[in-house]
Amino acid sequence: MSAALPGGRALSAPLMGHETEPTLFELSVSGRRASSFRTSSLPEWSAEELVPAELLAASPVELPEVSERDLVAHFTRLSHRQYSVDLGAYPLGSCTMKYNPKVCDEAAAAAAFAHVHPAAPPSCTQGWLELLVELEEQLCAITGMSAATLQPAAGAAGELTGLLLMRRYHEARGETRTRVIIPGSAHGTNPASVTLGGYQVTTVGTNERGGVDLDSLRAALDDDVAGIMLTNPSTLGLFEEDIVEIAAAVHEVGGLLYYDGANLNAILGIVRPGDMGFDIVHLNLHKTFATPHGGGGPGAGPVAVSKHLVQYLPGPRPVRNSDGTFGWATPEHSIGRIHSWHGNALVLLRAWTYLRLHGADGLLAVAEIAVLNANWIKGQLRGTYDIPYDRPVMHECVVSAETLERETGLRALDVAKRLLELGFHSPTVYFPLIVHEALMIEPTETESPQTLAALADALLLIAREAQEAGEASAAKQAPRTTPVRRVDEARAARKLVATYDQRP
Amino acid sequence: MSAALPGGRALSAPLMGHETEPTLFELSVSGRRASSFRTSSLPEWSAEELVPAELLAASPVELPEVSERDLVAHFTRLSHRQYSVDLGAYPLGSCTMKYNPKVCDEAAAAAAFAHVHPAAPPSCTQGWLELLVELEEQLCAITGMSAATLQPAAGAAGELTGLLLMRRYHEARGETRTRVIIPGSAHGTNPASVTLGGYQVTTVGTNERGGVDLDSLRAALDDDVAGIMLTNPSTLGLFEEDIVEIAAAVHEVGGLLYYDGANLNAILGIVRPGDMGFDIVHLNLHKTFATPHGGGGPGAGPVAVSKHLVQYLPGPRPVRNSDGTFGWATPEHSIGRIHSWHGNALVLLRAWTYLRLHGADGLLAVAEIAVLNANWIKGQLRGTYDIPYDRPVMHECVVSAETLERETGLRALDVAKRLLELGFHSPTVYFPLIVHEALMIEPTETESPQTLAALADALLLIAREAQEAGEASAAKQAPRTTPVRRVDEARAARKLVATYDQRP
Amino acid sequence: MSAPFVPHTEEEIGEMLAFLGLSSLDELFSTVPAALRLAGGLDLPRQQSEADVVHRLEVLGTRNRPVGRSLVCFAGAGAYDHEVPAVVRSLASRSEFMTAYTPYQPEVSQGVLQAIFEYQTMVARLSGLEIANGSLYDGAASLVEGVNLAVAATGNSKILLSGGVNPRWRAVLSTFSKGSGHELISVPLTDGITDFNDAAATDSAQVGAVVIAFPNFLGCLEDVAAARSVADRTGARLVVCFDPVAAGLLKTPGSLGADVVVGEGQGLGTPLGYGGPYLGLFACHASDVRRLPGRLVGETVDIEDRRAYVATLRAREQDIRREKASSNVCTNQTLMAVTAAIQLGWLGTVGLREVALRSARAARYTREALTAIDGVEPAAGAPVLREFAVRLPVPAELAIDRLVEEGYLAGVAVREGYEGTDVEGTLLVAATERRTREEIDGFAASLEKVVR
Amino acid sequence: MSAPFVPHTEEEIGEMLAFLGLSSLDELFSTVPAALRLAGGLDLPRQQSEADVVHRLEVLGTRNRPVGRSLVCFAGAGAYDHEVPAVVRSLASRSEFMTAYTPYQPEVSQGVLQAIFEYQTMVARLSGLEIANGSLYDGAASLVEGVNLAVAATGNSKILLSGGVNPRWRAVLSTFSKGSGHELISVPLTDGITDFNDAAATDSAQVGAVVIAFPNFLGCLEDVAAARSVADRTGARLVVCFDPVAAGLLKTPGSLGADVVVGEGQGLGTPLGYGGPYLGLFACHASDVRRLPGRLVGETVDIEDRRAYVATLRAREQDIRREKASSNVCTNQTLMAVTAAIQLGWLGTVGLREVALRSARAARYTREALTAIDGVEPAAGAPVLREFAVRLPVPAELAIDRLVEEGYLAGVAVREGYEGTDVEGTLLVAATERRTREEIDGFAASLEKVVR
Ligand SMILES: Cc1ncc(COP(=O)(O)O)c(C=O)c1O
Ligand SMILES: Cc1ncc(COP(=O)(O)O)c(C=O)c1O
Repeated sequence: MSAALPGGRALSAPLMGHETEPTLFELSVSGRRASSFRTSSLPEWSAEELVPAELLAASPVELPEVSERDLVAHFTRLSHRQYSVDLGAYPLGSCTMKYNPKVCDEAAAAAAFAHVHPAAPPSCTQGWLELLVELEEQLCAITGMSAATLQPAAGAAGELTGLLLMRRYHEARGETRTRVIIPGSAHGTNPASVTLGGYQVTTVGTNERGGVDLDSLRAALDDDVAGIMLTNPSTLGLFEEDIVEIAAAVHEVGGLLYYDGANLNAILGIVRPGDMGFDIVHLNLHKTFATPHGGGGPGAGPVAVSKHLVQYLPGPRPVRNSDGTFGWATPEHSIGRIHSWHGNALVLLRAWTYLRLHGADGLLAVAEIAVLNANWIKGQLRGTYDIPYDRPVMHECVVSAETLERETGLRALDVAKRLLELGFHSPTVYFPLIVHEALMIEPTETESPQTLAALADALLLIAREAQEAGEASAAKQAPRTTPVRRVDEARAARKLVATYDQRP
Repeated sequence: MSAALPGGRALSAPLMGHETEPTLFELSVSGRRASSFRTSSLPEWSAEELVPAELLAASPVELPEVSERDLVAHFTRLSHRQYSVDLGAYPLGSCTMKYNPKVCDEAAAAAAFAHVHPAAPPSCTQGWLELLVELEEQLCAITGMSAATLQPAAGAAGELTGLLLMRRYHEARGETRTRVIIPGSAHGTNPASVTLGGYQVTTVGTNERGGVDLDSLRAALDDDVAGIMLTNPSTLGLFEEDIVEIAAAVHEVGGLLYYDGANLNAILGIVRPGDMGFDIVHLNLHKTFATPHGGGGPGAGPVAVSKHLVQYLPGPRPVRNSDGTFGWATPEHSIGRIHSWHGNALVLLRAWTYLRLHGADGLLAVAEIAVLNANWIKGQLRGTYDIPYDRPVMHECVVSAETLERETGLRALDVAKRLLELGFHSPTVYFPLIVHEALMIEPTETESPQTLAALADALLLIAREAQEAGEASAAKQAPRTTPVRRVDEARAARKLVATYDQRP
Repeated sequence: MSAPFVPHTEEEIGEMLAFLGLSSLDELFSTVPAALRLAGGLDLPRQQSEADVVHRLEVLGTRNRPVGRSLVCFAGAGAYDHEVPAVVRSLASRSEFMTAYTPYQPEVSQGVLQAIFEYQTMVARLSGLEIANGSLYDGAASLVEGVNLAVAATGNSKILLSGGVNPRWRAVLSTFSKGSGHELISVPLTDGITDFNDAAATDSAQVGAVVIAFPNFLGCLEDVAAARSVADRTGARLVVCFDPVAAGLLKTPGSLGADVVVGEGQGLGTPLGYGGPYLGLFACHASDVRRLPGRLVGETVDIEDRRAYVATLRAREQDIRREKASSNVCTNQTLMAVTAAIQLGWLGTVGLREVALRSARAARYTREALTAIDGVEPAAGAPVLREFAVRLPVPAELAIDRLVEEGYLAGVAVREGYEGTDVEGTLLVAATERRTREEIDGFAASLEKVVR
Repeated sequence: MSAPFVPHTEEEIGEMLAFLGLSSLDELFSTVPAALRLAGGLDLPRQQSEADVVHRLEVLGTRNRPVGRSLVCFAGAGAYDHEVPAVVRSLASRSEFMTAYTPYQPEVSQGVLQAIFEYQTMVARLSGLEIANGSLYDGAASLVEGVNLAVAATGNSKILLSGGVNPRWRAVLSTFSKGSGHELISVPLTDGITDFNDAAATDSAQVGAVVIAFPNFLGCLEDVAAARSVADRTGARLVVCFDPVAAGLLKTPGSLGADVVVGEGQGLGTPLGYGGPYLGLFACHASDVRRLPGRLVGETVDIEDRRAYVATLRAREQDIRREKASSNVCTNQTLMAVTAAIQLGWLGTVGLREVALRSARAARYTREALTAIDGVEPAAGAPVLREFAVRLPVPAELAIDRLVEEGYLAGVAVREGYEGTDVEGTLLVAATERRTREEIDGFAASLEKVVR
């Protein structure tokens, strides 16, 4: 009983110091417990009476044994070692880290929704079903599509769903196509989904204005092309100016257009994917509609489709019955189920809440201000950072530290680390891949002009420091105020320790 | 629109740096808002139509104007600048900073309790009334008393209530007594309450074993004495060994014994104030029964009394009617109301929950382990710190840095500040007043042996550092890792700035 | 030994006892006289699991009728159904605020200290005075402390107490005056407004405080200037019980002449909670700061000259001043003060005004709807704001009970300690910004049924 | 322009536009072809206040029947009513965990990274394999990824899929196999247990995965060793769908021979939530780690040699490997993984065992009580754990509807995609540690009424 494993000491919380927080396993003391259960007078059959001897564990799986008090201290301290939107700006490009309204948390916690069993009969879930049907209708109104599935649990799941819809569409027409086109700037989930959808990726180039290279596209198009996946605005934050031509060209060869909705925030109420000519659209509710990202999920990636694809949607789908009640129905030619149940329902509820809070006017303002913010910050950085495709951006802007790197040694990574010290999460770095030393900045509409100005000032300061001090600049040492400093990523991969039990 | 007032930058959160967090006033931008209200089609009478001109404010009171996002960032960052039980050990003597079970938070947030109007008729509040009656019964069982009022909002309010009960008791017997006895080690609320109760304080001395000096007490006792206020165990953490003699002596002159229940944690299930001879007892539910301290409140300070005082209790009181329903009744000779409503009801509900979770067996264990922890840590510190009255303690121990101060210059305050760096909240310092350089350590039963060992090690380390380095020791510079370092308290009092508007 | 939140294993207990040279936990209590030891243990049930306790709470909860969609709230009398958004609950329940105590160590308490500093600033602005403290228990406690301050400052202990002050607060003041020895002199209302004419007879030299409420218990807007002149004449402090929400529309009590402003802050983000914990607001002139009860946070700097906050003028408080302290308060209602700061930050300048305005509109509409019913009369003619009294042709308690069945919490029967107005069948009705036209129309229709 | 969470004032917008040389917000969208611009705005209602939206949610909520005191839950089928204590909700909802994203910047993400590391350790232990990932969407998604891993590792794309695997998961696997081209070969159950006899005919050289569930969908305990030997014979990977709660009593799938373990983690602290968000568990051998789908956190050090955590082996993932990635998952279910780590910390070694044991007792008692009813028969004879199937003399859907009226969610009708057993009137019933004797007795009594 030495002081080796202090349970109640806050030395690892940044408030009091920067020591390592022990793992829960190190806080464990055999014989402690926090759990308790309902009292019941059921017969107390033994494990041996309930489980055949050959299947019964000889000894139980070892889990941490801690008091509720130590459990709380541990995870509260861990939370103090975690940056989040609620602490400050999080301009992580492509991720739309906007503020998540607190009312959505309460909505998702209400027993009337949170404690409904997914297999309960519709008589027990009319509220849920009505909400889901409404959400689907709203998503269709926003995207300009005819119907949607709410099952996909995230954007990538939506993509794969979309590709399977594409496949089914072509199959139904008796066609077997093998290729899907994506631009070089696409998010990694797009090509990965294409492969899982059973297609091959054909990459098309980017023109000097940052758009899809039409010649390259036309050269790639033939009747072996199942479709194209695009995000518009693109991952460069640019609106695809030639979208009408692209749509016409793809449709001409019988292909479908898939819209990666990760960047939908920029165009809410401005233009709808359906009107641009897209046939399939996924939405990232955790981005556009402010369902919190949860440290990496859960999200929700509903897929909306145009009329001719509705019959293929995954099922069962929540539907409004003719008598005004709500129920489930599976489309006749459904590709089948893609989630264990009905999708990430409590995430869907958050999005429903967000949409109600905003309405048509609120969503338009979201897009307008998101775009205003991105253009403003780009304008502030012009002249200091490179701007690869310098034309008006949508909700995010991609700048580059290429020149700075060449002249001062300052890399995008250094900028990111120094920004942490200056009180901000860093932008996305080294994405999209087609831009060197890329910094992808997405301020979102919920950050104030004052925050933007401070962020711009910080980015300009970092550049100035590098110009003045080169390799000796603060960024090269950064971050110095965080719970840990630069982390050895190479070692993590080389000597893999992925569980506490693998520690040397 | 400069970068003067960043809203979304987390530089003030200890995770990212130690800059000052701006006040909400500094984050304010005229014209911003977070609030919204229910839609209603009521006539939109103007302010002028509703309020006489001479009473209508010419301009509205200025409040911060911020977005919900900035409101969240501000208070989340403030929370990261605040130590708490949930982050680590908080051995603040006399305050019983034990772990507060999370289930109590949920209980107190449930709409079925939290949204009940205090003037709703009993037909709407049977659940509440039953709970309050049960709580009263349990508090009586624990203290050995006959009935209790739940109205007092904190310990001090309970004290004053008790003194008014004392007054009413003597008045009813046609007596006018003027003095109340308290020991020198008493908490400051005791003498202050005595004055507000219309009595004069007579202080009695402490004997060499840390108890009330019986001779001094006997000398002070006469029929002008209304009663005595004691906490047992005392603020020295010592059980008052002569309590039977004290009770007899006070009762002999017709006085009453008041029990300050701040230290009740030590004796749960071991001995009851009623059995020791006390007539009036207050409890600090925020201490003993783990209702969280809220940064300084709310608390709850119910007062339990012996049979002959029940008729004087404040009213109305929740009661069990003869038909099994519950209602309100005011004792015939009640001293009257002492709270706007029924007391801090949601705090009472937390205590009720805590008591149910513990039961008789759990409460006994609480006392046993609280006392074990205090004695253990005292044992560890013996030989390094002075121990003014070195005999077995109850739930807390008072040690002193007197010798260390003399030999090395290390003051209790330095110990406290260095302890912050080492990851702990500090003990209570300079109290009780009768011990020089006092450090009052109350580990509580919810801290593990490992935490205690780490705490003891830290205290020993601090002493060792002082012995080795004297004025150059780390403690003199401490704290260095906290959001601010030693704070200029003298200046705060000298140049009072108690509001943002008073800033120079 | 077993308790749900005690971490110690039997083995650890054994080791710790061994270190102390003891062989059982019982021996820890050797200093407790054997004769006093509780023989059979506490007469309480045994410990229960969290799940069991939650189950029981749910059952008890079904026996309450909270206000909400199925019991629309028109009750007030010091506790109001104002909008509290999720963001306020979310921030105020952060465990750093919940599980800290009084900020004795400022270096690790800047979060609570700064929040209180912001709260103090807001309360000072709302009251129109320079200084506000860090909270007291509730409105009644603030009133008691306000009167104590006035008496201490003037040396006079007679209190002219308006009949328009919340009767529960007056009752509390009366209870505590048994200890302090203050003499309370009731000043009656005439048509809802304090009538100081008779009070003129009081020996003015001995008056320490004049106390009125603005708006008063009946929702009426008092003539603060008249009270101020009584205070001026007698050399007393003017103590005004105010409502922080009404402050969204009204001139501040300070600007109208109050020396001390006290009030109930429940409406600023704290749930009805069956009456507590609430929030005692307290403000005074800077010249009275040394008599201020309770905690006060001040701005200062740390040794590196960074802005810092600290509990200041501690010498006023009981822990230092002991029997000479003007107040005994120690634990106060800090969490509610933090909550109020968050709620006021959420409201902002415009939002607070809107709450006051929308409440006043709802109240006026309700009053017109109710008094349009045959037999229902206004109980006072003075201008009212969020709350008003009506006289019913049936006992108020009866109407309340009947209306509960209809889904309305109709108001509060005016009875306890209320003087100066005929209280037979008087019902005090409040309407906040949360009340919609449909709800009010439904309420009026139901009341009509009940009085018919 | 007005949106509830946009902070910009009109004036600020004006200044920002001026900086950009623009005169209206509309001009920001000059790059959008005019012909595409949405003319009349979105066809949605206007924005509503928080209070209005909450009101509407409350109304919708009344149209749901959540499980609890008034609808006692005996439904399972992959979603279970297990105890979740307040402490788990409290910690998992801390906004630092909620409002962060994938930990791309490890220096400010140690909280989430360490929590995932602890989660990975726990899942690895429960599964009996060396490596677990940081979560996938749900049990079905994990199954799909497990099969993909097996196919990639073996180069064979035939899948022997037990009929005892959750029919919803099989359906999902079937949907995705349209893209991957895997051939699913159903292996039927005999008396509740997978019968591999006919599968022997399958061309063993092409089998990439043998998939069984342990316990299976009917609650039966499969013979994992038998499946292992089929896998050995065919050179396939053995993929076992496991239940992390049952793992409190059973031998780990890894110790029984599984190569890949997948499962649904909902029972570990996540509410029923109408089916999501849930938690896909995934574990494999260290030798397969380069094919592991999703995020993986590893321990390392920082430049000051302090222990640190980081997302590692990133080169597997879609953002780097793109079309060659074995999985497309990006956003996963991290918050549920953190929740599971907290819940498992709350349970501890003894607690998890107790949940499994108490559930098994409750299930056995329920099974005995139900099958004591005339006409109600067990649907399979194999040993069962927390869940079991019974055959009713009436259609299961009918019984479910009737029992809802009695206050019981009776179970799940076995129909969709369920093969190998006569499903007419088959009801799948689950009982967790939260079910009491009284509840079970009441349920049985009600069912007796219904089938009579
Ligand atoms: C452009 C783009 N497409 C697709 C995705 C994938 O979405 P998800 O992470 O929800 O699977 C992302 C997410 O980062 C993205 O930014
Ligand atoms: C010994 C003692 N008595 C009385 C009190 C006063 O209790 P409260 O702060 O609840 O008013 C305290 C609180 O610190 C105390 O420690």
